Amino acid sequence: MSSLSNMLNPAVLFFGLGFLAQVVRSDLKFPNDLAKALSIYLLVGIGLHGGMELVKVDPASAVGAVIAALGLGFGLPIVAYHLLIWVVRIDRLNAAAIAAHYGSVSAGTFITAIAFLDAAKVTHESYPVIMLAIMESPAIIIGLVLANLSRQGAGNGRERRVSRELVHDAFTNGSVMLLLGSMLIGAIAQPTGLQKILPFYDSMFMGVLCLFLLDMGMEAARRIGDFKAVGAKLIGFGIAMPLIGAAIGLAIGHYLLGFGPGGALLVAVLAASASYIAVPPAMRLAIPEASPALFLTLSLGITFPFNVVVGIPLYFTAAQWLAR
Amino acid sequence: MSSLSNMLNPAVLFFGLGFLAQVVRSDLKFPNDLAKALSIYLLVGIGLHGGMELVKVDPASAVGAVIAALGLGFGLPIVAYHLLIWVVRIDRLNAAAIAAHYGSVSAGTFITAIAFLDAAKVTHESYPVIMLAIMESPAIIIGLVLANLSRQGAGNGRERRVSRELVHDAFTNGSVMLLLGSMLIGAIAQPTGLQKILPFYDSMFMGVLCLFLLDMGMEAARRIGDFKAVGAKLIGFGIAMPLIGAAIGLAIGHYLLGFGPGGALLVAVLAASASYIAVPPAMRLAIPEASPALFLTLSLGITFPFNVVVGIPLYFTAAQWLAR
Amino acid sequence: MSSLSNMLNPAVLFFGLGFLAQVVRSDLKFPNDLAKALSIYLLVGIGLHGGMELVKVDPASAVGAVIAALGLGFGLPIVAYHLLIWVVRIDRLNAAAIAAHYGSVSAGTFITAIAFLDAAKVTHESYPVIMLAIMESPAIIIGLVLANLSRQGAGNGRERRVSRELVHDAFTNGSVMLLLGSMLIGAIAQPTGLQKILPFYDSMFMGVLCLFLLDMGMEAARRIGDFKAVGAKLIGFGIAMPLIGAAIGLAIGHYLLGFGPGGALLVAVLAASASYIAVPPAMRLAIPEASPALFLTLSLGITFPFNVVVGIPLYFTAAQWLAR
Amino acid sequence: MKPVKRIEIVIEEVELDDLIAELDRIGVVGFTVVPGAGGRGERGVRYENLQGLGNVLMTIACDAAQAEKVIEVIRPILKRYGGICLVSDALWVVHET
Amino acid sequence: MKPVKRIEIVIEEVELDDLIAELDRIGVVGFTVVPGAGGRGERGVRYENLQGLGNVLMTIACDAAQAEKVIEVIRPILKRYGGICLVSDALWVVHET
Amino acid sequence: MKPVKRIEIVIEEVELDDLIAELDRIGVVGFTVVPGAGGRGERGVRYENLQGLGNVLMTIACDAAQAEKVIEVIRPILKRYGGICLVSDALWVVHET
Ligand SMILES: Nc1ncnc2c1ncn2[C@@H]1O[C@H](COP(=O)(O)O)[C@@H](O)[C@H]1O
Ligand SMILES: Nc1ncnc2c1ncn2[C@@H]1O[C@H](COP(=O)(O)O)[C@@H](O)[C@H]1O
Ligand SMILES: Nc1ncnc2c1ncn2[C@@H]1O[C@H](COP(=O)(O)O)[C@@H](O)[C@H]1O
Ligand code: NA
Ligand code: NA
Ligand code: NA
Repeated sequence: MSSLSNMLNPAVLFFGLGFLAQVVRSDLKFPNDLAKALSIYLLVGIGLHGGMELVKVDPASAVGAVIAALGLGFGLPIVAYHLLIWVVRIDRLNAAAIAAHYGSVSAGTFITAIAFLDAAKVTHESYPVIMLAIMESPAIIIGLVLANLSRQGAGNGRERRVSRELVHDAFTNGSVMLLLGSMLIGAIAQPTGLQKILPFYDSMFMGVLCLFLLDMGMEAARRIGDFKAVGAKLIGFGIAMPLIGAAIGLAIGHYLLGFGPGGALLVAVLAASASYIAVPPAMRLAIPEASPALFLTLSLGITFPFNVVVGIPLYFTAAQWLAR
Repeated sequence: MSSLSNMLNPAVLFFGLGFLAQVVRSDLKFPNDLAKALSIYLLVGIGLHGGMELVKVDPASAVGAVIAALGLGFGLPIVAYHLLIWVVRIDRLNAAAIAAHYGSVSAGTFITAIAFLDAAKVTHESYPVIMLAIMESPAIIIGLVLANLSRQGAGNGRERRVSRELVHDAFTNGSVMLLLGSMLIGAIAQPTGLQKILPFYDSMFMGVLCLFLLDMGMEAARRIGDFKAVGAKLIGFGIAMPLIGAAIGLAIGHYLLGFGPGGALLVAVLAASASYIAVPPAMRLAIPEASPALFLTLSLGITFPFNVVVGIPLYFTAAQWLAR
Repeated sequence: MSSLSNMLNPAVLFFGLGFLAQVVRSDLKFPNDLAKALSIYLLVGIGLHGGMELVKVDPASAVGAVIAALGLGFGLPIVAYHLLIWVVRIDRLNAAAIAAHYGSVSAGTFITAIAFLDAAKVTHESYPVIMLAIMESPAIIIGLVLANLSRQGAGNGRERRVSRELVHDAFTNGSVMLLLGSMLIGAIAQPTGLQKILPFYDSMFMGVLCLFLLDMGMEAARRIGDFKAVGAKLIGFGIAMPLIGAAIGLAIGHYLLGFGPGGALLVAVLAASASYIAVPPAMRLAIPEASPALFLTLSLGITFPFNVVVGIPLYFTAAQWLAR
Repeated sequence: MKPVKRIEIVIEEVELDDLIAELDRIGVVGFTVVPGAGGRGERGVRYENLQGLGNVLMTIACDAAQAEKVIEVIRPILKRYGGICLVSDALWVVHET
Repeated sequence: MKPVKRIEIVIEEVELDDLIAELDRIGVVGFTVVPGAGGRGERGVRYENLQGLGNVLMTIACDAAQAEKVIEVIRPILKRYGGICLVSDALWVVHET
Repeated sequence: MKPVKRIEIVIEEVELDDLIAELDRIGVVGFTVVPGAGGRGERGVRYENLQGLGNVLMTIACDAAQAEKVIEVIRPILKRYGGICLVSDALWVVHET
């Protein structure tokens, strides 16, 4: 499936529409609570489906995926951190904050990849959705650690309390609860009951994704104003890092986990995407010295659009090539 | 259908998920307007269905249900009031406020009971939904009367104006308007038009219920903090009163109205459930001396979870036993 | 299809329910963000469908509709303006503000007309939806021009900047972006992808329209308080103007564009309806001397209800008569 | 600029209509209301909820004489339902219509 | 703590961009905006709605000189569209960045 | 009416829990919070968003002694995360419970 035909995927087109609306300074407003509602719906929907798929496979076989997810969650931020310090050459605290974003994942990008596979009628393994849930948390911990290292010491009492809070949040944040929770529900709930609720989470899913991406497009375009502040080198990082992540993800998905092109694409997307919901507030609290203009612009304004428009079809081509 | 399998009903599991999220202090936020939107949707959906069912039956046959609803609406608060004063031994004003909640109904519990019957593939009579609409109002009036009695006198001019307002609200509050209104629409609207809108209110219904219960679970868990303030005896009341109500409701549903187990369960749930949307604000205005921490914790934190998790399957077992 | 059976269209009945709820001063609240969400959904839905239909027809054949739309958009406000000044005899600035509303369109009325045709199982041409998108803008420009004429001069620097802003907004306002954007997406998106999102925009559409009209009914009833301020003559205008517009619309739809009764009805509704979302804020900024109590009451409180309840079936009868 | 009293009131959403009725009675026309507020006080925590038991924040600018009347009507409401009322001085940038 | 002027403005949502443009022109950087406000005044009742004709509440802390400029730019807006502007004194707990 | 300090704080939504924890520590019970605020300052523009990086507006009425303590705890927060804190005088219409 060519990159062009990906751009003709309605989800991607709605992302473009939102982006355009913002660029032409349209007064189009997307209620903030609607965006929250849509992301709750999408997380629950993806979780339920994942759970229903997972019960069909033997748990042992999931262990590999879990280990891979942890490896990526802890490894990627460290890769990103050193790239930022030695190649991009920015200060350690901004580097730590940005790195945490790239260690974590973007559920929106993941779901768009699934939409891509659906449109291309390509099947995929069911494990990546567990990996999605697992990879939300570790990066936040790494971010904290990197920050405390470069600050040497976790600071005074108040700051230590904040750090403890953040470790707690890393594992209990809304996205994690909704994903794991609805995966569990999808796995254990009585089939008759599940049948009753599926129409809501099935038939509407792709349509809701379009509205969500409409809003994401507007959000992405809002960051353009900060491009100058971000600078060419960091913008380059925002495109290079997903490519590096995707390469690692593809390798793990294909060789280590033995997934087909569908599953490999999803692992690549997990590794390539940067969090824009769970991690930003955590890093804002953990590393106030870091500039939100930098990490939000990179994750929302550059990496997210790159993955949605160019990355997904690119990684998929690579995944197919590997699968030859 | 066993109580366990009820707990495996997705709706109940999502209630549990919301409860858990709050207990572990997750930062999961459920937009308040989303909760309002979902409850509007659920009331309209239940009303439309009720109305479409009701036109099929002969109106005269509904008279019994209407009378029963009024009886329960006026009778239950008086039962609750005396229990609270003579057994639980709390002051008259808090007793009046709490009693009003138990005389009214919880649409959320009612709909969860319908989800339970659907999952169990059990049919039910169509009258209970009229009873749901009718039972919203009387309890508020009784609450006002009990309060004025125990205060002897309706107080000064401003307070009398407030009381008049409340009687007006008792019959025009949002839930009543939506329920009765969409019942009427379901009854008189042209079939071709109804067919066009049903997919929205049919296929999504149970899925929306799950999201609504997710939020209700969070709301319920928020009340835990007030358990100590409520005290063991009142908490006991919050479990005993629904059992008493259910017993009365089952008797009326089975013997008086001659309903099958499905219909009898719904009448039991109407009698057993406590209002958490329409009555709290009314009682807050009518009886400011009463503590919201008490009536909200009882209705949202104890009786609602009890009915949803334990009550519904329990009452249904009893209903089946009666129907033998 | 008789006017009565139109009143039994669920959409119209829900409009009536909202109207009633407000009249009896029910405490029913419709979250503002929900109203915004529903109108986003409806615009995207209507746009997607329009786009999918339009690709099937030859572009050249659309030219007539586009020209007609521009003619109506620029012509109707001028008709309305002179009626208001010479017959109703109100001041020029209020006249300009009101005229702009009647030159533009009401998507809500348009969609209700489509619901009417669906229920009556009458087909319609696909061009009117382009006309809907086109007619949002011109009236705003005319309103500005008329205002500046009667003020002689566009005023000081700030006011000129505001005017420039408004011309920009006229072509980039949210409704226009969503309509044109989703029309384009419906036209160019890959079919497999569109199939995935259609259930959301198809099956839910009429049900969502009902909730939207429930809110519109409440909005309409809120304006009643201003009827006295508006006065009998202006109220008369609020009913006469849609009739004039409808007549012109029918003529254009039937004779110029050669549409069947379905298409002719939609053109009539475009001409007869008054904007209540895009134009009011524009006129508020452009002509602060004009009273929102006047233009909002006319468009929301009089013309919208008139079209939804009486106008649509009336215009359709006329359209059928023409088609004999 | 005209010196005025700036009155700031926090009460529960459900009491708002009642308060506005009182303001009408004493002839106070102007006020601004910010809905959806939360807070904490003697009666515990309040947050926006389905029951309308969250707070609203009302601001009233008026002359000293009217301020007296407002305080008179707000006091029993605060006593009955809780909430707060703060009064301070401000200058009103007059806008003649 | 540094003494500042606390300026509180209530205008319609649709006028906000215009006001911010004016603030940019006179070099006022800092402000806080609370959306979704309702209210009542000479021009009748306002509440949040689809048309963006509800109110927003803007608070500006600045020195006396800037306050003069703000008042200058807000006056014509209030005259044209209505709304209010209250000015009072406050102490700013300075935060050096 | 009792003279009090009126403290007005604007911080990011994500810092609210932290601030409340501090208020608990110094024994400040009462406060009102208005969520969903936007604004602009030294750190650029803020608006309500999915990330909770919009602003909240907190108002605290308390006596001078407590005000001192509040300022003490808010200063490091402002230094760390930005935001503003304004202090002014007001009269509290006392409501005995
Ligand atoms: N000292 C205070 N400062 C600011 N707001 C307060 C204060 N005390 C109470 N409030 C507000 O008033 C509401 C009701 O207060 P209370 O009646 O004391 O529970 C609280 O939810 C707060 O929003
Ligand atoms: N005296 C007042 N006190 C507080 N707010 C006011 C006052 N007068 C007007 N307002 C606010 O300013 C808006 C416009 O006022 P006006 O232009 O007088 O209609 C109203 O909707 C209120 O929100
Ligand atoms: N001078 C000011 N007046 C009013 N609000 C301000 C001012 N400066 C900053 N703020 C508010 O405080 C937030 C953070 O400010 P800052 O830390 O300077 O970026 C801004 O988003 C505004 O909401
Ligand atoms: Na990643
Ligand atoms: Na009950
Ligand atoms: Na028109």
